[in-house]
Amino acid sequence: MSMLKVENLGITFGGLHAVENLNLEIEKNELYGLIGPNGAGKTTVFNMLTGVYKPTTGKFWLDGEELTGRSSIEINRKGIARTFQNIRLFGNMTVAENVLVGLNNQMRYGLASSFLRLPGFFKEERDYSKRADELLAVFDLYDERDTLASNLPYGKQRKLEIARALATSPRLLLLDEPAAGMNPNETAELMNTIRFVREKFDMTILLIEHDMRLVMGICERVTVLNFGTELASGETSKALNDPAVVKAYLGD
Amino acid sequence: MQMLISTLIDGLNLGSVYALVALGYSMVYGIAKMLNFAHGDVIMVGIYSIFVCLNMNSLPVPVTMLICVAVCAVLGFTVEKLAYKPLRGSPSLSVLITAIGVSYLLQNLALLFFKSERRFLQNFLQLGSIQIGSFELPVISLVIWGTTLVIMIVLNLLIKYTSMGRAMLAVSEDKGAAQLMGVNVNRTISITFVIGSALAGVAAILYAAKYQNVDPYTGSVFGIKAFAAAVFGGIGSIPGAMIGGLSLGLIEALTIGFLPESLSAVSDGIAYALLVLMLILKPSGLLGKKKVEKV
Amino acid sequence: MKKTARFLSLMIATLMVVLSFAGCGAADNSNVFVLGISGPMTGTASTYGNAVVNGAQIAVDKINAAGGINGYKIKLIYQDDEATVDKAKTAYEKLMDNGMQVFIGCVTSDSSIACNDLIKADGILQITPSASAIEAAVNPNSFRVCFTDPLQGTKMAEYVYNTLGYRKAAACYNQDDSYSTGMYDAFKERFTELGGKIAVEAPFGKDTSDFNAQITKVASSGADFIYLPIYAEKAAQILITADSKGVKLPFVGGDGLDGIMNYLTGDLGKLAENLIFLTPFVSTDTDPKVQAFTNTFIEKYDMTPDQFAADAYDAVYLAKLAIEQAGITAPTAMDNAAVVAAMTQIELDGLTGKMTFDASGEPNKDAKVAKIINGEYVAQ
Amino acid sequence: MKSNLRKIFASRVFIGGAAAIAIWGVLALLIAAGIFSRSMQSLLIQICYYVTLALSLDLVVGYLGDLSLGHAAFYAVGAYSGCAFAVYTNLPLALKFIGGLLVGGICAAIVGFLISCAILKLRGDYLAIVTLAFGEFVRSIVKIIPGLGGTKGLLGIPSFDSRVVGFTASYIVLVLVIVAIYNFTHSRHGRTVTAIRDNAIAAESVGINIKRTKVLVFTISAFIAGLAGVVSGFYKTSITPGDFDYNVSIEALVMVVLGGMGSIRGTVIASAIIVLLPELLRGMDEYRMLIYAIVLIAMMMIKASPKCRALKEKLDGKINGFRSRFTRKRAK
Repeated sequence: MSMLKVENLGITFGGLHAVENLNLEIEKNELYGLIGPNGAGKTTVFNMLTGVYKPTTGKFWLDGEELTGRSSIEINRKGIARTFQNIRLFGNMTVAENVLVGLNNQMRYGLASSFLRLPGFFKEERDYSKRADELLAVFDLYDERDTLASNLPYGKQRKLEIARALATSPRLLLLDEPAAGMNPNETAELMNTIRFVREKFDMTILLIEHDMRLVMGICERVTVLNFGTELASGETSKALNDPAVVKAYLGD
Repeated sequence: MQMLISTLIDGLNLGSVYALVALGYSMVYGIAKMLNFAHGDVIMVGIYSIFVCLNMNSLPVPVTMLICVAVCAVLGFTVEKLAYKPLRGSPSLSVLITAIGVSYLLQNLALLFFKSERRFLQNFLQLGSIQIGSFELPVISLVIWGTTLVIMIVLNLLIKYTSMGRAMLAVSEDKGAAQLMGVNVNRTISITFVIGSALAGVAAILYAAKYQNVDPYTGSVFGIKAFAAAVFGGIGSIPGAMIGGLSLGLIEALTIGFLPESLSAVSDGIAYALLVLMLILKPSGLLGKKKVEKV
Repeated sequence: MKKTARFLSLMIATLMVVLSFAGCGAADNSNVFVLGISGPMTGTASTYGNAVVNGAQIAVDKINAAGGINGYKIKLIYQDDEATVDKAKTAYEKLMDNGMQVFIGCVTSDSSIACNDLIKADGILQITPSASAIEAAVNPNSFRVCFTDPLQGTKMAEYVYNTLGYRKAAACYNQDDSYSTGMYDAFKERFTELGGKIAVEAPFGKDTSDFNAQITKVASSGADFIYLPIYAEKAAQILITADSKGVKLPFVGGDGLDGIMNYLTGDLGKLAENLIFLTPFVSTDTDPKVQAFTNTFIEKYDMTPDQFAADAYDAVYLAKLAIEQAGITAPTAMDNAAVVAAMTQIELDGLTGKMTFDASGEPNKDAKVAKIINGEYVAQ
Repeated sequence: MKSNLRKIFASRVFIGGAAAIAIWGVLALLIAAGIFSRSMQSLLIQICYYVTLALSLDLVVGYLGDLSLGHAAFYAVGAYSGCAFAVYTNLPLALKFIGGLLVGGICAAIVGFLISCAILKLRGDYLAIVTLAFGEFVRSIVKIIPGLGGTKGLLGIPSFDSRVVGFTASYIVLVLVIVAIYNFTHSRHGRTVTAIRDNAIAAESVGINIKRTKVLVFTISAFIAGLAGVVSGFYKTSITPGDFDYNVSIEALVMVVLGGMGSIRGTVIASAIIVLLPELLRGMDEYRMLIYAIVLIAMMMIKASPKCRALKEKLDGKINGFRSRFTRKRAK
């Protein structure tokens, strides 16, 4: 059974079909790419998969459990985490706190413990800040753990977003243009990080990307979208050489 | 029956003033996407300017009216330049707090200059009233009616058929995109404030003619209710402001006229209760558009 | 953290100590009798506070010019209470810090009520010029110059029923103001007791700026007259509205209407014609005391004095009489109990009439009814 | 490591506690010895409840990032319900005070809970205007509830005879509130609140329930505002609907904004300054309100100007350097 199954997913905004009839099957531990020109509806797909938008048609399942139309919160708890195209960090909180927010739903101590600093508070805070530190170390952010997130350089902000998403212990990670705004060096480093994340956390990753080098470098399979419909899908090199795809990218 | 009709007329008259003030709120909110808390206080300053002009005696009434509109427009322009413009792009919380600060500033400046006593103005328009059947209808009410309607139509035309109006629409949809399309966003917002404040000036003239009094809090008290009316009708919508204003006027008049006396103590809270209810049930108001946040 | 905490506590402590010493730096008051006023000097109600200070100042100047009390001058100090309860308590404490011996205040009822406990504990003589709620002068050491709200309502009900012969009343009152509701409740009770009828009530609130619906309600009720137990500024708005709607019923009110001519200036003055109200003070009274006071006031402050100023003037004179009656020879020999006791033994022929006091603290004086004729107050 | 951590927290608690007791000791001594003038003594109590009120607003404005212009409503509900309890029950004074605090806090919290449930969908401007309207509405409703004294207000509220006791009681409430807010904001619950303020969409994407958190913050904030109301009532001995108008909400907002929004320390200092302002600016009473207005505008300008932002970051850097020295110890 595939990890994520998407069937006939579609959404309309005011009569306009933003995404139509999308089908996807992503296997466990796979690195899957969702690519396409600007305005092809890639981020809209992410928004549907994370419950920000409710799809008008179609359904999707995670490990066989249908999640169509659930709220963002529920979907996250079921195991889908994401990053954003325009970075959305908690800018006035420290790097460590950003990750701790991601860990929040695993923490158990109640309001009374918060207010009265009962023993549970100390135990959990200690355990989870250790886990946060471990996660940060993976992304090479440990030294900045007490920096305000908004003060991080751009590349590190992207990494922090991934770390925060991972902190929610997802099964499926959605990365929205992780390499946007990065120079080639940073992109190469990012590729390594993504691969490493997949190995270390046994993660399934679906990513949106413009940078073809990155896509070709790490994605096993891709789906190409144009004007909300699927142009091609399959193994990366094959799909990218599909005539329809070439036409869409290069024009006639 | 007679009383019901009289009360309805009272309500519509009051409502038309609310509508006029609400138009100003709604227009600025619709385009600049900010709640100009100080709109009511600009009106208050306008009324004081009429008060000062009237006390100088020698000025002809039309000049007084022009001065009032000019004072308001300049004030609106200045406030926008000095207080709101530096905050473009700041979180809405900051902008809102600044607007409250400006409102408070104008009130307290007025308090310093004119003291807290209510000042009464001479009946400078001398319009009198006309007799319709057994009802006496002040002519000023008809003038307010007419003005509100005319302003509403002119604003609609302005926005639909002039390049400035289209620029305003573009800015209201998406500031960044408008900028990219070559619209001067800052200038457009400034113009919006000038027009909005000139509207406040017109409202000031009509308020002064109808009620003949002003104190430093006139603007904020009346302004908050008018704002409630604008929200009720759907802020950002010009016909919404009209409908909201008239509804609020009618509801207030009917409450005063027909609510049992034991409940009269809450009549002042009616506008507020209505506003709370409306926003809870239909957050975008009667004719408002729903805002979708982009992800 | 440690450093900051230490620094912070140090800073706060220093600040407070400095402030407290600043507070202690009161002047040497051994050669003057200190009278204190607390009232709103800023904010919405500042008119009343300033009128009281101005009126009292004229009395103090006059007394000092004539040699003071037993040869000692009076010093007038005042504090702003913004007509809010917590500030009123601080203002009173501040006056006590500065050596106040007789309290001329508070100007407004709510503030005065909030200070009741403190005033009782201090035992000093309180003469409030204008706090008219019953509860504002309940302490044994509290006295007031003005009438209470209910008393005014009752007196007006009697005057209207007996003298003017009206039988059906309509009332416009301010439901946010206990002065207004207090007066109206008593009026209603007495008027119906006498056999009159309340045709309609049209209350409004502090945020009301449009009175059309109220006037419509009143006009269609068939009432003989409209009772306005409210302050002049709201009354002026109501008169303008009534005029624009062609309502010609007679208007009758309480002492709050005094001063309406300050609002209705120029052509607007004709709207107040035939207005009847109860007032302890008529600035155009031919009494030479009143004339002298009015002239000085206009000269000094460029406005006509209202009853607040006159009440304050009388309060200062009452304090002087009480101190003299109690045989206090010097400010340092001040004896609060004796001065308070002396209040029931004195009689003042003041701007607001001849008055004496009993232990209740309420003045025994006649209410005057005034009518505005040709823009002048005429005593009825 | 465990004992190390305990020690650090213990020492922080120790420092805080010691500072709180020391400040109390000094102030109480100064009051008892009569060194503080009477007006200063009364101002101290006012500082206690104004700080409490401002802190409650800071939770909503500073931490949650929503503007409430109707905090006077919660303040009023707390004051009226708590003081009515004290007036209409026959208990020893201490129990009246404690019971009043509980009743006032809980009633305010219930109102805060209900109103926040109702206005969940609203954000920004709309939220501000609804809270404002709600505040005015509560003020007019209070007038018609029997037993609360109508326009004249609720009179005869018991009060502490001794100034030292009165101050101490108000001070204890304040310290407890500060501790509670500090603990809350430095817990996982507090983190979710600031996360929502910084980026609501991202917060939702990591599974944070925005609605529930908002209701929680409003409820806690209303509870604390209610406590402030009760303390104020016990000091004032009479409360009227007029004590709870729009201006009170604005005054609290000025305190929060001047304190830097989202800073307990800042709010405490700013509130104390605002209460003492008439003392600090003797003879400038007329300009006080003007100063409030200028504070609001200026603080927002400073926040928005790049130069000042740079300065703030530099300062934050210093504080963080300090903090990391502290936390590195923890990581060992």
